[in-house]
Amino acid sequence: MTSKPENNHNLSKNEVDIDEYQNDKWHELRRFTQARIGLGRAGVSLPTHHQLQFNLDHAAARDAVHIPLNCETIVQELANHSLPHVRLHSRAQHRSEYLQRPDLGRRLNRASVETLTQYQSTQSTSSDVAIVLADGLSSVAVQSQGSELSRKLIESLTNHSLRVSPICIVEQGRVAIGDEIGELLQAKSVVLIVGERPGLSSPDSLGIYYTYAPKLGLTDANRNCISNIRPAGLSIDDAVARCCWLILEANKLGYSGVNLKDKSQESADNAAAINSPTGNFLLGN
Amino acid sequence: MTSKPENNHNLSKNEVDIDEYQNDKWHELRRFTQARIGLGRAGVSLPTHHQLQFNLDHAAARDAVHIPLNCETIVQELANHSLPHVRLHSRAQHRSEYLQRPDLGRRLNRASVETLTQYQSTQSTSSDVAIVLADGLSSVAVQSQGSELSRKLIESLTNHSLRVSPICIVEQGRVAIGDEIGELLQAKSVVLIVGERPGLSSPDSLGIYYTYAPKLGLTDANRNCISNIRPAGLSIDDAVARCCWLILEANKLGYSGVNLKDKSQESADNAAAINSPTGNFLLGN
Amino acid sequence: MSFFADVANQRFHFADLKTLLAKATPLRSGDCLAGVAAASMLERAAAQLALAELPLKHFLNELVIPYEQDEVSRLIVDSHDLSAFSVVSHLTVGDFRNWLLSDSATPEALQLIRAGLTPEMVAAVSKIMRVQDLILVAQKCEVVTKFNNTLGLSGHMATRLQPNHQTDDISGIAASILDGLLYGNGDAVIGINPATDNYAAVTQLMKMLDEVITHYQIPTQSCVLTHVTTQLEAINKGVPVDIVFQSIAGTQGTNESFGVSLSVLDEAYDTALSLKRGKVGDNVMYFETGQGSALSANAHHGVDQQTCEARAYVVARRYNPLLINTVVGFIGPEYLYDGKQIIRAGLEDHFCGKLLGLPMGVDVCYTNHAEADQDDMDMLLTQLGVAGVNFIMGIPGSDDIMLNYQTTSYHDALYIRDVLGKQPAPEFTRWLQNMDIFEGNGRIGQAGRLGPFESSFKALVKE
Amino acid sequence: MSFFADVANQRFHFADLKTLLAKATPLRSGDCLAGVAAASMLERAAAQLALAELPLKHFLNELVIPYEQDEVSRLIVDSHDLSAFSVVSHLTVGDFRNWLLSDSATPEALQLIRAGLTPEMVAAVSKIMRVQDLILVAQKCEVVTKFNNTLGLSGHMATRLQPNHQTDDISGIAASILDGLLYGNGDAVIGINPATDNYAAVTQLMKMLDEVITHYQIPTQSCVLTHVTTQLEAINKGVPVDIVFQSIAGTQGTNESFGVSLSVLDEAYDTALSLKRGKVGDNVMYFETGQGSALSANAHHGVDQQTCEARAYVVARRYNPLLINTVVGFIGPEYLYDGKQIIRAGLEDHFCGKLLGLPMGVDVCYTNHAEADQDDMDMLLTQLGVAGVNFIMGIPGSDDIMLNYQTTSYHDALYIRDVLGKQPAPEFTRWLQNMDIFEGNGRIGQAGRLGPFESSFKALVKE
Ligand code: B12
Ligand code: B12
Repeated sequence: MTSKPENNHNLSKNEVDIDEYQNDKWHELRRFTQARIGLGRAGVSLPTHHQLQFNLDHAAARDAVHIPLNCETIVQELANHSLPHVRLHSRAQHRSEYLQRPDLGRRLNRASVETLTQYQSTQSTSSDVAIVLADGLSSVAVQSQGSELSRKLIESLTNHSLRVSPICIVEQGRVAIGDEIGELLQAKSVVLIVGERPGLSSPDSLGIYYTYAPKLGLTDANRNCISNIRPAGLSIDDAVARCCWLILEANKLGYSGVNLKDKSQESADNAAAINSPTGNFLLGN
Repeated sequence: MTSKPENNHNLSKNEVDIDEYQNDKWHELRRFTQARIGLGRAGVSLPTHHQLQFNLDHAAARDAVHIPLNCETIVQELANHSLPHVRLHSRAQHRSEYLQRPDLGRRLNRASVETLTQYQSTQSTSSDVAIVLADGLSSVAVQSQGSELSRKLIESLTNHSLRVSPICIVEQGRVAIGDEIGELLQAKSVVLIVGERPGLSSPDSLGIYYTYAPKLGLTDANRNCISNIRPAGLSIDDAVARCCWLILEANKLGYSGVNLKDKSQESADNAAAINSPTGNFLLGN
Repeated sequence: MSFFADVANQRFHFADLKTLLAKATPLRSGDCLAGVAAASMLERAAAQLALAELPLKHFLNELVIPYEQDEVSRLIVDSHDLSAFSVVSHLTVGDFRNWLLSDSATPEALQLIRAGLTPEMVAAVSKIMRVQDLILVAQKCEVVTKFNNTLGLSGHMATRLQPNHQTDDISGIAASILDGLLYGNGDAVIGINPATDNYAAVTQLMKMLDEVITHYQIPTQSCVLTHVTTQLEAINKGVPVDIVFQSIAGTQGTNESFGVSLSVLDEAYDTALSLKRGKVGDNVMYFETGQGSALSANAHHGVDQQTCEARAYVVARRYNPLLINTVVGFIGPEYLYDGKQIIRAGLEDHFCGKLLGLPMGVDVCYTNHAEADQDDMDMLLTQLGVAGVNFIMGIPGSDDIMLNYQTTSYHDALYIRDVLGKQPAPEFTRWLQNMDIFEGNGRIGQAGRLGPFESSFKALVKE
Repeated sequence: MSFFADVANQRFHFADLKTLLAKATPLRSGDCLAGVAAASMLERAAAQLALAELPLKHFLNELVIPYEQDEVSRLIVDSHDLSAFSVVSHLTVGDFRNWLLSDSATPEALQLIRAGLTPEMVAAVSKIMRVQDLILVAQKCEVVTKFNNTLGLSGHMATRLQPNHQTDDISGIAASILDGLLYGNGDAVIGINPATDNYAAVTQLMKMLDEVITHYQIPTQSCVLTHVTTQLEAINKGVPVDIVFQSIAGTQGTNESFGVSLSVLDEAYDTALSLKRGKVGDNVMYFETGQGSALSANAHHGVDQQTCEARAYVVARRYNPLLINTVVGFIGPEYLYDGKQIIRAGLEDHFCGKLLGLPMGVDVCYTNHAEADQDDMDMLLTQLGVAGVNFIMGIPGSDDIMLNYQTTSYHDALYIRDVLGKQPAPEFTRWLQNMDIFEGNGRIGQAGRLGPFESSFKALVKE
């Protein structure tokens, strides 16, 4: 789906002629980045095979938005690790409503509210962290990494003696739906794991939105974000480390959001920028 | 709906300032034409009030496409003149299908085919002319002029001793549907009266498409057209005169279409071009 | 021959060339109506990949409509110039696009290959081009034609003054002509669609246009867009006719539904040429085309509408026309659903026509049953201006009161000339300047001036 | 105050100014979502008629969000310049449009009135303008700004080189920067959106950009688009920062949801100014905005999204930014449904910003959940080029692998410069020529040349 032009067997003929059409010498820098660099030019324009590959990737990315979340699989995966869960649904009934009504994706439907209220009424204590898995704009991302990420996060939180609510799996959910869930669960904070909108080269990217003292009506200024979690991006382990750092820090400060700055690299080994293979080769270092 | 900018009371304020914005002196030539001449300029652009009037007219014209034909009224009008009729429907079930599927608008639905077959089986002789009233793209045009035009046409045809089938009122019809109707009625020719697509200044224009020896599969090359029949355009009387001329001529020649040229003005008083009030005033004559 | 492409773990098959072409076409309602469109974005992308790999040579072997069945196919094959083709004959469709965009494809090189291109090759490459490619390459194609003035020079954009009237009223038409000329419109042609097909009325209009042009010595030409056979009859009876018009299409069957054929057009061309009326050149024909006409006439042979359209240009090319334009949004949403489809089609048509060597204009327009509005027209107009369109229509206030559609206005022409620094045809510009309608800088003067028409207007008003 | 218009035998009522503005706006999904859009084309046309009659003076009396409730409203009122307003103070919205289009509205005249215009006036007039009006007037507005080079001169179009990487990998970012520079991109700014908010990672990027710019003496500026407070912290710790970025919006509530306020921005501005790093000027701020953000933050007060957007420009204007751009298709189809809505919005935003005196750029873009594609982007890009946009984005192959959306590519910038004869900023053009990336004629040279980067590239490859 996101195969790169050079992997496309189908373009062999164009490939042969490509030198006529002005290849870029620095094509091999592509080993440093997924970005579409070194594409060459036909005049000043994109050579045909890159353009057509783009069309193909666009078709695939558009499809990705519409693939529904297979909750059963996730439930199964969580069950395999004996992780309790709750299934919830936003007020957006289906994908097309979801896309047109972000307001509905931010609120739980009635049945879900009841489910959570009932659950919470059975609990004597409240939890430190509510974990939410929401499909967002890419169910693919949640499907492929959601359960592993939540499992590892719970492991880590438990090591820090933090109590975690059952994992809430939300269909047709937006970021702000974490506020309502956190509030209903009376959780001290909420970690919402959501499918980021699919990119042309990354249909499978997860984001974490962390909110301390969640309640309906908070804004994004109250959250922190960890983004681009995917095999080619931030690793699950790094994401978990950063998230824990944020949670511990928020617990100390009593707030999350703009004023909580991520200075986790001093403690965790995750600043890719610093550990780049060849550094800034432009300066020859 | 088609009121001209100068009639729009609402624009008085702009009107006051308009001289600043470069009025055209020849504005009064508008008495010769509905065309939007002499609009003036703001720089090189259309002055505001004309632009907004245009938007308004566009909104009205777009609505006009969707107004359904009120067949009952037409039936009543025809009944008042003791004119027999048949009600038919194309294969396009509703307006949105009609707009997307011209092929369906060109064919009768099954019930209509049966109606006509049954009707024809009761007839011993075939007629000279089948008259069809189809909503086409403007039911407004058919609604306002359809019955009068067909009545006068029948009068005139009868004067020429031509036999006429009952008037077929067709919903969601296109021009070519006349071929099927004519064939089923075994008529020698068909006069299809249809609502032309609504213009910005003329939501009410009728066209006549005349076909000799109609049968499924003919093309437009086999028809003749009389267009722009409306109060501000070709009068009903002139249209009837021309149509009769075509019918008589086709009866002589044995064909209609490209090779049947309208030379009716030698016999009828209808060439507006010739009878223009001030002629070509550009030459001072 | 059949084709395939493997994408996203699926193999997509395409039965033959016309299927491949149709599936590779950007989405439009007419192709859906015809049942030939790609079923998904993925299938479309796959078809484009397969099409890009196809050698241009293949188009000489596989016709989309058989030679035996269609005179347009015969024209395409018989008029193909192998030596002109040789420059690009080794390329695939994909590399042809690369070449067109490259600096090797200079305006001169593009002229050299014209006669070697078939409409299907040109349609094919347009299908894998983005809007910006269509603009960039078209901008490099200059096609200059001449009759009473010089059209198509780069830096210039002409307009057809279209003074239609629902009853062909002479005064009404004169009023619209005056309005248009005072707005600097009318260099491409003053062209009336007569409401009627009535012979007397039509010839009256021909005479009227001739008188106006002669009286004011306007460096332009006239046309009355009735059926070509009616124009022929008029010429034969000595009625003054400058250029001869006909609607044409890309298949024999469609042309027949229009009541024409190559032999009718041949006759018209020869007759028009024989008049030798052109003061600066002998391009004597004017054609209109438009995506969808073949499907509407049920004569498309399963070929997508854009390929049919490109084929019409080869019909036109046979007659060295002064003018040709697609009436892109005219036929309706059945064929081009909304502004986006109209815009893309307009740019494709312009590109294909120019590449084939035609003096392309575009009727930038829409109907009231389409999902389009003035904003869409401004978009298309602006892009065509950048692409170097030869001419557009000019109509009072964008409203054709007879044809019932909206096209570009006299004002629109001034807009595009202003923002892109373009001029009307040089002879016409000089005339406008001499008549005090334009300023010396080639821009229109203060509004309201009546120029050469002052006296006849005053006489009229006094009455 | 309430308004009405009588059209087609109906009276349409509009409860107050914000309702009138919302109903007069061309259709877009965000306004439908907010429940403020016109219910029919007729109601929209009626609202436009009523709006056209409204005297500009009225906007000084009726605010769309009360003065007491919103600091942006207070900024609008308190910074309004009555003497600049006097030139147009007698006009209605409709006549203001006429005046803007007229020859009296010279580039100089347009500069003179800027400070007298409120965003609501500007939004109002844009609502009754067609696409061509938005282009024509914007083309007359020149807004020049300077830091390490000169941006916004007419005949020039700059690009933000946006070398984003999903893990902020330094080598990956360097690779994209090299690609962009070799394509003549990056004169507006080299601006990275860091994937992370991590302080160490962000400052690392700041240093890296500074080193590259210094090493190759590139006449441009750098920016790392993290939250403004993080940039402030970095500056205070001595990390090299050229220009300071923040996303802003047109209501206090939305800005709060972004974690900013006028006082935070004031502090950022003063701090950035105090660094005096600009070699040729002291425009030190960079802002992004976009229709829909206020609604998304539930802080739109029933005001339509385009009016909210124009209000954001007055926030920006307070800080004499070097750069500001709308991210027009970035937020998604919830606010701008398809290509058509994105295009219209992009041209509106550009027009409104320019008229208010801002150095407007546009992120010509779309997401994969929107009904849009590269053709739509080419259309918007071409029209913005004609309108004289100050800058666009430049991204490898249009694909932002971190932000997950498609914007203009390095190639796109070359396209628009080619077809419209535009150049990068003059200092940057000279640098490109000196580095042998551009030819003497200001056009990019044969592809493949590595210019000044030859040696570091070779060193890398040898490894
Ligand atoms: C749309 C249109 C076309 C389209 C038709 C394609 C389509 N699928 O719709 C195109 C661009 C192909 C076209 C071509 C021509 N047209 Co035409 N067309 C029109 C228009 C603007 C609207 C028609 C309409 O609303 N029909 C109503 C709908 C409901 O019918 P429909 O079934 O959907 O569409 C059919 C008719 O429109 C028909 N048709 C269209 N034009 C013509 C012309 C003639 C002579 C005939 C018999 C049929 C015909 O073709 C369609 C498919 O069957 C009218 C102007 C008007 N105000 O009506 C001129 C008009 C009918 N056309 C006219 C002419 C002259 C032509 C041409 C002969 C021009 C030429 N010199 O080649 C050609 C060839 C026509 C033919 N024989 O096929 C004239 C007819 C004059 C007359 N009184 O005879 C008109 C009145 C415009 C004008 N004054 O110039 N046309
Ligand atoms: C869309 C988007 C926006 C839009 C959001 C509007 C909207 N209605 O969607 C706009 C343009 C307004 C925006 C603004 C900003 N954004 Co933003 N944004 C994104 C983007 C591209 C996609 C998000 C997504 O897919 N969400 C999933 C869907 C399902 O969620 P949703 O509920 O529909 O949308 C919500 C979230 O997107 C949230 N959101 C968006 N951005 C941010 C940023 C932060 C810090 C937070 C807490 C929340 C948040 O706002 C939406 C409404 O609640 C991501 C990049 C990515 N790859 O994910 C960056 C991203 C999340 N944003 C980022 C940043 C830095 C910002 C800004 C702080 C920039 C600035 N300096 O001002 C601002 C302010 C954000 C705020 N506090 O509100 C960073 C976060 C970095 C980090 N790790 O902290 C990201 C990762 C991009 C980047 N690397 O630069 N953004």
